[in-house]
Amino acid sequence: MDILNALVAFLNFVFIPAAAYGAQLALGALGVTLIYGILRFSNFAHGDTMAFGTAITILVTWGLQALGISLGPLPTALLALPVGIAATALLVLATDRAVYRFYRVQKAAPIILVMASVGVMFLMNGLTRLLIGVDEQRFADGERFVINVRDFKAMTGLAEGLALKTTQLLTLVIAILVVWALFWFLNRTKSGKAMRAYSDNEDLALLSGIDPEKVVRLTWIIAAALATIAGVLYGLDKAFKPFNYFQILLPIFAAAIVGGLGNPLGAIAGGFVVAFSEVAITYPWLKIAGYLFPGWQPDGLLQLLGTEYKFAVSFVILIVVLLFKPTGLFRGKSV
Amino acid sequence: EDIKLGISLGFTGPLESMAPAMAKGAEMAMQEVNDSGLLMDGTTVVAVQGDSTCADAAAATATVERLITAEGVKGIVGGMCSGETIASLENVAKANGIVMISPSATSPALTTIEDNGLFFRTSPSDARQGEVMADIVLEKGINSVAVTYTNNDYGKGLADSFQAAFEEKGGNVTVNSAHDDGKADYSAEVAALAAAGGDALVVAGYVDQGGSGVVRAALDTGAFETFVFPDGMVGNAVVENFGDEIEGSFGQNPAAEGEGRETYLKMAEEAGFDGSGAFSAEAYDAAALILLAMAAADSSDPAVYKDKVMDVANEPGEKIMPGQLAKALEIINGGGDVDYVGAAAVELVEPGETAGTFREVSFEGGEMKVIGYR
Amino acid sequence: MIKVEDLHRHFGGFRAVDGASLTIETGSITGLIGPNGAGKSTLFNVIAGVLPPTSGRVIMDGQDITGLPPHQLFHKGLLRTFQLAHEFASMTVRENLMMVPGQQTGETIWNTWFQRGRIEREEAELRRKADEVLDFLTISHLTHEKAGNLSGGQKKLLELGRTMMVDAKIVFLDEVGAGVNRTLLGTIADAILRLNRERGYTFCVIEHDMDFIGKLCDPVIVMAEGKVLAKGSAADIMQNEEVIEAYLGTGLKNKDMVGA
Amino acid sequence: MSTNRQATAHSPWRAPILFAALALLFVLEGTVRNSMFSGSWNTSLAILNMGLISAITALGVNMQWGYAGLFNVGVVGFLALGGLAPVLVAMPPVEGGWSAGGPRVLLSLAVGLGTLALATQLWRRMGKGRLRGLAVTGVLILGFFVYRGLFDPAVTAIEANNPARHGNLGGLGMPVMLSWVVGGAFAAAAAWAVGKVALGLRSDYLAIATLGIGEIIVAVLKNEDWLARGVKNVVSIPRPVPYEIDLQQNPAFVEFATRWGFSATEASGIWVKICYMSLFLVVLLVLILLAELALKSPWGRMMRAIRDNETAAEAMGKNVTARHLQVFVLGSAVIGMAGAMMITQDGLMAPVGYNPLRYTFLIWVMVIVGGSGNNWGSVLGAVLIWFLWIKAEVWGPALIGVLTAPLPDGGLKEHLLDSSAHMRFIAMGLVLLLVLRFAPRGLVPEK
Amino acid sequence: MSDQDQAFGNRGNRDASVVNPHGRGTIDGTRRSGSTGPGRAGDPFLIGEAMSGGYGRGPDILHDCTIAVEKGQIAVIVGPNGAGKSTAMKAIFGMLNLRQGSVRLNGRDITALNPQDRVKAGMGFVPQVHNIFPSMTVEENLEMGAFIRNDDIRQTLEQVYDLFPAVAEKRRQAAGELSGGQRQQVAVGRALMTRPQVLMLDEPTAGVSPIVMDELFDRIIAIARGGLPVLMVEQNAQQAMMIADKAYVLVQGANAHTGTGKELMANDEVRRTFLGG
Ligand SMILES: Nc1ncnc2c1ncn2[C@@H]1O[C@H](COP(=O)(O)OP(=O)(O)OP(=O)(O)O)[C@@H](O)[C@H]1O
Ligand SMILES: Nc1ncnc2c1ncn2[C@@H]1O[C@H](COP(=O)(O)OP(=O)(O)OP(=O)(O)O)[C@@H](O)[C@H]1O
Ligand SMILES: [Mg+2]
Ligand SMILES: [Mg+2]
Repeated sequence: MDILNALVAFLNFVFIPAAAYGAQLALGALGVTLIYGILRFSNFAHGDTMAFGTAITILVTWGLQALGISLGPLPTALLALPVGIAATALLVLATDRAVYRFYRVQKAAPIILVMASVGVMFLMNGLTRLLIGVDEQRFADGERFVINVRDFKAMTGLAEGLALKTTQLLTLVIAILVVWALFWFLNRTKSGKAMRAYSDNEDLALLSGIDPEKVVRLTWIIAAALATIAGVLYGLDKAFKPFNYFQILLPIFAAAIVGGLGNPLGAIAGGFVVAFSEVAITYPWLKIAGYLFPGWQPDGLLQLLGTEYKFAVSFVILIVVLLFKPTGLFRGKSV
Repeated sequence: EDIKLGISLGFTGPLESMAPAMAKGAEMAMQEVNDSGLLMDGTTVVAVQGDSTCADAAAATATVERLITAEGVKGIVGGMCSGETIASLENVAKANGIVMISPSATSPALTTIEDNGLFFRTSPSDARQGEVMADIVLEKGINSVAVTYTNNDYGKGLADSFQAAFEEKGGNVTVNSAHDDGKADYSAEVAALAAAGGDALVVAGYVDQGGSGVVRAALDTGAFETFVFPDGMVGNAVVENFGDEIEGSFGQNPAAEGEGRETYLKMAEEAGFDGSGAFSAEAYDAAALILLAMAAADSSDPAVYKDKVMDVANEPGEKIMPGQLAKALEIINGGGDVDYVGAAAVELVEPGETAGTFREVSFEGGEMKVIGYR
Repeated sequence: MIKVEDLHRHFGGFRAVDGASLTIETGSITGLIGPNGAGKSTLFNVIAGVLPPTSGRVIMDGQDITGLPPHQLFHKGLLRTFQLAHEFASMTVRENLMMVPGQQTGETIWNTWFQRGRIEREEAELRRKADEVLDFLTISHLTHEKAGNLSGGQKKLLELGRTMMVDAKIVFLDEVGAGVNRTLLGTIADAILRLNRERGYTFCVIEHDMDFIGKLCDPVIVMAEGKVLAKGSAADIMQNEEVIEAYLGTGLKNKDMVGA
Repeated sequence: MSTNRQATAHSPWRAPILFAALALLFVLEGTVRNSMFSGSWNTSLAILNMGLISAITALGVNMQWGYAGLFNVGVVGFLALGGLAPVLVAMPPVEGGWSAGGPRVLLSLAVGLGTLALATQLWRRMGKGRLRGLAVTGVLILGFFVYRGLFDPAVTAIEANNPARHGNLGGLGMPVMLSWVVGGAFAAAAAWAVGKVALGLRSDYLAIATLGIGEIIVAVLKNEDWLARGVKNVVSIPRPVPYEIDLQQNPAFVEFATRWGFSATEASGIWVKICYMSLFLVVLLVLILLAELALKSPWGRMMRAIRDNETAAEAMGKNVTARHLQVFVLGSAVIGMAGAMMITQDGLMAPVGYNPLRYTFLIWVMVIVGGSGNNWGSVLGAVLIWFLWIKAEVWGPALIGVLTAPLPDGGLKEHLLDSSAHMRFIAMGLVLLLVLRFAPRGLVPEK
Repeated sequence: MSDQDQAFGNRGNRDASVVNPHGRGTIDGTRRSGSTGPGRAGDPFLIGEAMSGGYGRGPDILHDCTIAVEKGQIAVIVGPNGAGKSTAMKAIFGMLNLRQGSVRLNGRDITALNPQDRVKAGMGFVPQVHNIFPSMTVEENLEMGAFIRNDDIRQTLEQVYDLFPAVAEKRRQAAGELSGGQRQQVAVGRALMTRPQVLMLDEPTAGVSPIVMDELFDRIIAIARGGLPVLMVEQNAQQAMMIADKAYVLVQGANAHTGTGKELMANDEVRRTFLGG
């Protein structure tokens, strides 16, 4: 029995990738959930907002790289991030002004806002492509690994290697920081409470002297920041390609719903549930079983289901979880 | 007289990043012909683009319908993905008797489809490449591989034919599983591949799609160090993406001896685009074939020139490389025979698809090196 | 008619209903009063099948109905109104009434295609009945108004009207009086009395307006902190020291400042 | 409450005028040839036919959303499931496919379903406690292994049967129109299963369940080769209408065409499309008739009541969960039917094509733009949006051509012209936003 | 439960996954304030004079309706359901577009101000429905009442808790979980937190038990006598009339009777038709 190797294999192929992916989903879901919670609609344009923010950040990163500015072991993109956030914030504020505000004033049925966000999604989709094209772009630099497989093996002498990428670590750390900050902001600061109050009862918020437009602006700015951060981290870890940012919308929504829409903690939990169930259920346990029970030679891969069903699996798990825990992982704002 | 040629590719949708370089390739062939002024006494060719979306059969059909019935194109370079190609072929092209030459639809279904002699393709059949790839892998002394394929007819067909050939020749495929393009994350796929093990990973995907994603994740987790790349993966992008990380990996893509593809790459560079993108060369060939067939038939009527496509593509005749379209037209106008080889080694076999010669490449020192042809 | 046996309903650690036992006699108009948060609405919701009880039983006519869903209770003749009116806002007042009766032929989708004639006849009958009810409630001028446009009191009347579309056995009324003009409340009280006398409905009424309770109810049950505190005639209850202390109070303390 | 505000009476002419305008668009597309329109009846009718199929899909979604407020984000799955029907019903049987493992596959599926049924029964019947959990888990695990034990070899055998051309079970060789009903039944069955689990619980379960079922169905179609060849696609699905080639070779038809001043090729295309159009129109009109009959009767009143206020409807004796299940199943059946019709028209089953953007979101856009809750609105929205979606391919780049005309030649202009394909998205987005802006409750709002 | 049903009362989209069902407002929060003008000589502290107007583009609800309250006094509005009492309150608070008439506060004409700015100008309002933040705790609800204040609010908070001990017990609980009467208490508490210059209450005692109602009236009297004018709508007309310095009977959006509470109680016809006595 070789527990160490089994553990390392598990960490390397299941735990670390799933955790990083989960954090990426969580950051995306956080933005979706925030808009949902405060502006009361599901924003389908979020994926493309992420893409736009990332595209701007990439352009700035290239500029910085050309100037020879770098952050040492960390990716230069982190330096460009504030610019990306600012540009994205401007864009979403402009969108709000041009599109959503009208329906807010009209008090149109919320589904109209959802559909308007689909329209905005199409627009941003095209805009990003006009801006940076449809190709894959890479902009990661700095140290790629905190620890890589070869070094790890040399260091420990184990048969299995362990890799931890800078971007993975960065994603996890930032995700935790951002969630903490958002939580603190919403529950402890006056502006945060104003946002929650607005979300609960718009008229009464107004009657308490809260300026609704300010709340809306703040929400969009935070959402833009979340989207850009999520998009850039995802792009750093994988690669940037506008089309993928649309595709990631689906797991993001799944994560947000599972965690309980409108609940920041839920978004985090949802992200990890989706990520871990995708990786763990479809993981062939053959190798790990081989370490744990050296004598056993099964002929299959000990894989519960093929990876082609990974997304389906995560949905089934979600539904089962919800069936047995009907309030959701965290109580979301729903009927 | 102006002749219109349709280019129906997925400019939006899952393979949107491949489409522009393909369209550029096709247009380059037309430009070359126009510049020569030799096609049917100086007839010029105009390209009309249509967006087939790759994924949506209905939209593709509508696009091709427009190209044919409204724009009046005399032939079509396209479609891009097999499903969409079949739909537009069956419902529109056949009904209107228009020739379609697809640069990238590789489904075996297209081999057997009732096409009235209207459909051709310049990409090699999956079966042939699978065989070639199996040979190459075995010759490298690798007996056990894992296979991942992009979950469409191209990937699936290639992976299956490779597995069949490889196992027949004594190799062992530890796992043969799909990855979907455009997904957010490939950790699960790579974890499964790694668990199954193998000395190398065969990636039957697209370089600017999930294929790269899988390779990335496999490298990062140290799951595989050697990769085998078929045509969808061989391009400059793979070098740009992975540099010397894929040291020792190898692959193959269709190209004939005689530097057809090298020439093409150079021409593309001069025209300002990346000719090494997947199926860009094949698109150039598709357009060239249509035009040469027209010249040979001395007619732009598809019902007439469709019978000439095989003639100009195959022996006997003078071998035609990329950039030599003017020469080919001269020969044809002079009553001679040509054998179009082009950038992707076009050699059409019944019922109108390329048999394909492949060049073998390997990745060393962060560069792609051509090792040989087979 | 209704017997509640040692009913508990807890929210987390909080015992909203904490071992309440009571009976509602057939043919009575039973009042249910108690301080805010005493658990009256919660008790209602448990009886009406909206909330599942933590423990305890509800028995109707000797039959255990604990935890049955509301729509089944409806068919057993148990109806309820809501503390905040639950009208079907986008439907007309008449439609609000016509949708009430169960087992309509036209509510089966199959029949809407193949039983047009029968549906027509049933509809005519329903329309007649609805108009009758509207007359009874003196709101027939609102027949074609959208229910969402009614004022608060009119909505309450409509709620009451719905219970008259079918032969209810027992009707639970949750604060019909809150926010209703006192003159109109008189009309409602009359309507309730008539239903009770003429149609033999049993009522259970939650209300904070003691005039209303006094005029209508016998007996009156007082709840406090999830338990039954007292039961008796309205007059007795209003003299009960405990009830006065917990619920009724002794009137304005600052009377001297009034009109100063 | 102010959402009623814009419900102010609409002219009764509104719908007819809009439909006339839409018809005019198609006539223009068929007759006028300029940079906006193609001037080809073939194109025009092709767009119309797909628009009609979209209309039927939208009708199904509208039943679920407009009548009952059920949010189905798995439209793509039900469409795809419906699309399976033509393959299984109309394709000729595959030689050797059935004998290779057909019965075993069916048996294993029965075992799988039986296991689930047994597990649910156990869960219901047994008292709470650890024993119940153990028993149910045991049954599930055992069932899973028996199922896989039967299923895997059967599938391997079937897929090994001439994989390049077949490798699947094949169909029954029955008339393809029959598959439209079967497609509806498939989707209905799936909807019933989903609804049983997710309806009546917290409402966002339905969203996630439908999102999931959509993904699952498409994944199954992609990966279960024995069923419909997976990503290798099934082609040449029989048609219910004549083939153009046959018409072109039919002298009577050629003569007929020339009499009308069309070339045989053109006329054959038009004729085939008119045939399809008639079939689709009949289905659409029958569905609308049934839907309107139901909607304008006590059933419809009950549905509106439930949508208005579930709590009150429940208290008024309406079984909300059962009604929701009913409309959900009916709506899904209609969607499934549309899916089968679409595959019939395409003549091709290509599961890779089922992506949610096109088959879920776009359908939703159609329903909302048309006016949710209104059947005619859905039809109008569907045909219009589909028309625009197709025309955006041309209009988008045209737009950018106009916009960039004043720019000086150079890198920027070239870049923009090069990326003009993406104007398709921008144009679509603009159209959507404009419609929503000027008719937020839809073009033909619910009365 | 009820708050959500209300907000979504009229459409099928009750599905929480698409849209958050919490209260969408009815007020246009984007409206900008106009400028204020001078008041008129001899004005009461707050007066809505000759107001006419309705909701959106609908018909007029108010017809030449006048409501006023003096410093240190209590003014009560009564009338049948649907008479326009709440509408009049909203009109005074700027939540309605007035077609005619003006609103003046403390010697200034504030007709053009938007509701937010009226809050800042010192007006406090408890609406009839939707008057709490359901998912925020009781304490947070009260804090939101003090949103525009920058001073220490702890003392006021304690005062409110003293006034409503039942609510004090539940200060960490979400307000949406409270019983009907408890919510009402939170709502009034919220308005008191504002420390307004004038307090407007729409049926503050609906659904509260008699003992709490008495407490509440006591408190209102105390507040008024402390100099803070109170304008309220009441259906518990008899008690309300006892404490009213000025009472208005509204019928169909117009002033039908005006007088002191005692005068109106003495008027038989008024008592029978409107006060239910
Ligand atoms: N969902 C819930 N979660 C937690 N506590 C709750 C919930 N619903 C009610 N409660 C608590 O249960 C108690 C009883 O509430 P209930 O609504 O039954 O009171 P009530 O007697 O109807 O009062 P009122 O006369 O004010 O309407 C209250 O203290 C309330 O705070
Ligand atoms: N948001 C609104 N839009 C349109 N009409 C409204 C709106 N709110 C109220 N109304 C109408 O205005 C009239 C007056 O309503 P209001 O709420 O002012 O009555 P009220 O006197 O407060 O009645 P109650 O005692 O029942 O609260 C009613 O006819 C009502 O239907
Ligand atoms: Mg209550
Ligand atoms: Mg009112």
